[in-house]
Amino acid sequence: MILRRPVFWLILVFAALMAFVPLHANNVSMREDLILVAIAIILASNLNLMIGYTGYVNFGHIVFYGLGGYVGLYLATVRSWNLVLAALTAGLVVSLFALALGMGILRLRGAYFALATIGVLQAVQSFVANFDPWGRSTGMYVAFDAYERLGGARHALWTTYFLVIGVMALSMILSLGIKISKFGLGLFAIREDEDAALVLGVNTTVFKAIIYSVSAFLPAVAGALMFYKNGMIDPSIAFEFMLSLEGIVMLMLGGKGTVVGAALGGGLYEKLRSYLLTSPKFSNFQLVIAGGLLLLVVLFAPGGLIGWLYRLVPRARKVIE
Amino acid sequence: MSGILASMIDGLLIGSVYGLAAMGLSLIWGVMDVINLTHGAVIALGMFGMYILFAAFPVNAYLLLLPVIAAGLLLGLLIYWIAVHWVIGRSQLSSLLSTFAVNMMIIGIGTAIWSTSPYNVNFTLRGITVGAYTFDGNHLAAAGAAVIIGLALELFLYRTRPGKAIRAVADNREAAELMGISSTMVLALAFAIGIALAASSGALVSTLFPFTILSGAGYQMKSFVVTVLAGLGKPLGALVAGVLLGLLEGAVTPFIAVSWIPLIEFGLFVVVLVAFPKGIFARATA
Amino acid sequence: MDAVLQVEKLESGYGEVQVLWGISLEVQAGKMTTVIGANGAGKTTTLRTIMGSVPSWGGRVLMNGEDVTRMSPHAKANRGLVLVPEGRQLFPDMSVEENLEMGAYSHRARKRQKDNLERVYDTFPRLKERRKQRSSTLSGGEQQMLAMGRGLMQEPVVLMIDELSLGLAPVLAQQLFLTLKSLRKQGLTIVLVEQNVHLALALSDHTYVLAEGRVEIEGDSREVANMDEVRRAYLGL
Amino acid sequence: MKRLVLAVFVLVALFVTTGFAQTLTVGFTVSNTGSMNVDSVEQLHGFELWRDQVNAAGGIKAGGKNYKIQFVSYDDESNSKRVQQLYSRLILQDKADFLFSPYSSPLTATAAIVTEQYEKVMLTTGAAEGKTYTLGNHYLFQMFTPGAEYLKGVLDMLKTKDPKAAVAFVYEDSSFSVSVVNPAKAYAQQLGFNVAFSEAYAPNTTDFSAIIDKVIASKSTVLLGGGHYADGSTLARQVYSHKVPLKMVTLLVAPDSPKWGELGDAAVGVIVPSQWEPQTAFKAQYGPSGADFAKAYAGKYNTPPSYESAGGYACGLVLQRAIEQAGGPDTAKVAAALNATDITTFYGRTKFSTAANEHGLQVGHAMVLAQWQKDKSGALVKQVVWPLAAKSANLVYPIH
Repeated sequence: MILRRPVFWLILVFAALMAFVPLHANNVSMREDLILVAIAIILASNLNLMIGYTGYVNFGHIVFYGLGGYVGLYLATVRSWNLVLAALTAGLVVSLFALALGMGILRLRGAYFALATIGVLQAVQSFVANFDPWGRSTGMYVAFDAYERLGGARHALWTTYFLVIGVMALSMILSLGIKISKFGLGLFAIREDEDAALVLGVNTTVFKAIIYSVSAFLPAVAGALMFYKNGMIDPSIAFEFMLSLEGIVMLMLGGKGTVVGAALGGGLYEKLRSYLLTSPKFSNFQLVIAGGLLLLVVLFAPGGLIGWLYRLVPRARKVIE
Repeated sequence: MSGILASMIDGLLIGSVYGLAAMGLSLIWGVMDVINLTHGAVIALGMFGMYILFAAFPVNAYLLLLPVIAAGLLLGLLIYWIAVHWVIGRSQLSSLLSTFAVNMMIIGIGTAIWSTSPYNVNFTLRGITVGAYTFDGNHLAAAGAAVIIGLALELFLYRTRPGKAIRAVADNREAAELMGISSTMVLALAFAIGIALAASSGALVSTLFPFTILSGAGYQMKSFVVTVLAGLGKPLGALVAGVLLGLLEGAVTPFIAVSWIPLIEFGLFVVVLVAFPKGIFARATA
Repeated sequence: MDAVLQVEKLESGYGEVQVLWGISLEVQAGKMTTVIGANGAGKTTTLRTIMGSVPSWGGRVLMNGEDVTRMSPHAKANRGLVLVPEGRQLFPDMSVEENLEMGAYSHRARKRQKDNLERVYDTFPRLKERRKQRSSTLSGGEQQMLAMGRGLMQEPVVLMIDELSLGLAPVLAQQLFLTLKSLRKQGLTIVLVEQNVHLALALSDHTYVLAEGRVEIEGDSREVANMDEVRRAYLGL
Repeated sequence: MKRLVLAVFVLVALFVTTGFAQTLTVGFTVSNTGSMNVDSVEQLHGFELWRDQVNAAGGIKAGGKNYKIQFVSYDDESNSKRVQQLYSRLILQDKADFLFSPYSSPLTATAAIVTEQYEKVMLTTGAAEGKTYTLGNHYLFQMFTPGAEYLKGVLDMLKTKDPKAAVAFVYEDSSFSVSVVNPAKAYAQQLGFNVAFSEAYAPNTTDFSAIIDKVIASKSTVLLGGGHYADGSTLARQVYSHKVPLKMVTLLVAPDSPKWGELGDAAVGVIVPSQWEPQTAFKAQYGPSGADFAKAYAGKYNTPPSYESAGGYACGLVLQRAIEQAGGPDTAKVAAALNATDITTFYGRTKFSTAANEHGLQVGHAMVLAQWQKDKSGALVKQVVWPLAAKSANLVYPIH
């Protein structure tokens, strides 16, 4: 089924390019740029499962990324687990957490759900900042011997990079798979009219909780990898509310509800931010420019870049979706 | 005087400022169904507004609230016409994002002007000493000002024509139009007042604590908590809920480390949301 | 005869669905005009499009000969075009008296606010008893009284009432119709959309019958009441 | 024709400049925004003064060549998220020869993971926490005295004045402050003090009322703690406005900043453990004297230097000397020269540990204690009060 979609192959080619271009050029600077792009795509794609597919705005999506980082780093450094195993376990633990949490807060709708997710983010951050095994607000550091197990820091960071690219590809394929599945149809029904979906026999509570939990898995895995690479984690960078909001911005920019739009928005936004930040002319005004751009998109192109493209070239929809 | 009593009084004083900040958010949310994410940035602008005014006119800082409120009204109209008017009636996500975009722009411009270093308004009123505890004069004055502004808003909403028009639009926008009320003008007015309230709370905070252009974010979070506790569109309820939140903080801090406060506060917030989606103080409406 | 309100070939709808397909009406000063028709015929949409709550896709609305088609609802309300909407549309968090005050919001209505308030309280003594109560705590009949009272507070040039009797006990409905009759006698121009076709035809001067977004039959109410197809389709005779 | 002339001119100009002086690039990130902003920019000013003085003197002379210094820097937003991206960029795209650290320990630890891979020397200033140097780095060199030492002098001093003092620790829950306070608490108990109260507060706290009420209830007479500028200055203000009956207040970092004087009466009597003060007259074996540095700094920035500024300048100075000793910018040789460094500059003694488990840790430098006092004219000045050998005024105890 999914193999017949051109976009599936597009995703694979894209991921392969992301992986091999910096490796071939042996360019770590490019790699460091691209890993942030990949993280942005992961966050935006998985956020899209909630906002784009189900219509539920999640302001606290970053909580999964941060918790994944903590669980993963704890297992990989304090418990000396294998990195891949640690990251997968982190994903699983965080997904279960999300499932339990979702059963509670997904009784709320609309803005109330959005607010609850902010509350969850703040509460979790505060809990971690007081949690001794995870180093309270000073967080955890990765000693160099943790990298030694992966053949030294240089090798370990390349490995981490490829893993992150893999997670990125999986995120997009997951988005695609859900979109073309029956489960996805149920989600769209919830987005369009939840009461009607209920009447039609969609068990909305279960659907919502499952997708909430699914949308937690890959960001948590990515968090584990990313903070391992980063060498340290503390509550303020793990649970950055701003990054959570930026995820929504990326999604809107690209076009919510679409697989490619989410990825495009994530990638472009990150590229733009890092360009503005390092450009001597704009570094003071990076927020103003990013904000202005977002405003223009919201006011004049509510469908995002992809929506704009589809209006321009209606045939593109067939190829891309 | 016992420590817990002192702590509760301190909590009550700061709680009224939380309440004032939340009133602005609650008004805008309740009347226009817009979750105003410029809230925190505007609070920060209120802080810097007070800073600039006080540097130019070193009089009693609390007198300067009036120009801050006036400037807040103008700013509110500006933001309304730039970012809010066009998304009224669209999905909630649209207004969330458009106000967030303005938030980014304000923070960006603010950072370019003032960097993110802390500023102070050097104005001190004499405190009141009871036993070993001294209650800061500025805290007392700020709490008083917050309550006065809160009551003034309540009077405005319940006793004046434009105030009633705001309530009518909040209650039923289409019916208000049928009464000859221009809902656009009323929405712009309500937004301006909400922004002015946020700015005035920022101005009050600036007399209490040092601040940076990023300081508004924390008060925005508290405003969310308070607004939800109070129920939407209940400005006076928000003031009361703010005071209660402050009292709660004051009552628990003697017994636990302050670093646990956010966990309790936001945990409570989520539980209340799930249990009472319309707010604890919301009256049942038919 | 001068028409206060003229509607010419009005078209409108919701989203992509067209509901009105060229409705033309004339409302004469001091008369009561009724609009009847089956469910979904476009009666409510007609009133809402006249008012501007639903944007018109084509056609014109003239008030005393002036084109007001593109005006917003509040601008029309300020000229005395008053709609008592379907489902009452009160301000639930406001008291009865505040609801009435909101009726007198426009400049032209405010001048006579005091007199009008007395008149409304005279007409509906129940409202006076409950004037401090929140409107959401009123019974259905009381709410309809309040909605009408609020409309009267607006100093209407044309009073348009959508589904006066919907959901009311027959006794109550009768009472409201009597009120309407006396208002008509005092010279008020009234447009009534009504499901209770018997009463509507009995009370009114002129009748329009809508079907599928078009005017099917138009005429003097007594004549319309005697038409066979109307008797069969709407009066169940 | 014109173009040709221009091209020739440019070529000649290039040839001339490269022939007489080469350029070394030093890269770093600065917290232009975010919570570390004040401290980080003061450190940057130290860097810049050093660069300007070196270049004005014709560059660093090593191995018969002259090396001018140029900086490349980015804003790290006080956040470690982009630090690795930016340091990779500094190393690979901007071809930085040497690196200075960002401000603060967490950012430095994150940056070090990149710089170590490329075997780039990175000198650190505002990264006092000792833990960073135990992670296994080889090219990281710390200019500041490690955190564990910060409050020991205060406790020694207090022991001579008031051995019965009840001590309260109120400190920022950040890696730096925790790394300072935990050893200090143990040391206080070892000296026989009553530790009456201890609580950490979240970074970016602005309302200290609750903690202050608890300090009052604990009947503490001495307060030690703080963190960085924003929270420290706020804490001091509120301690003052709540009239907490304290005999001594010692805060980390914040009171060292020249901005501290803006606090007015709330500033009086507050003590800060300092890496360096203008009054401490070390006999410089290398570089300017303390007085010359302070004068040049005040001339450029219209404000006296803080120890962050001094640390920044000293950072450059130590690097400069290592390059000179190494006879050029070769990283391995410079690193070896740094390993062998044991020098006293205006900033005091600098010596790096070469032990494998704490390579690069600062082991030579000692701290002083400075107290804000009113001079005869009533103006606020910072005086060195400890160690007694270096004092410029007597300790005022109790404050009020």
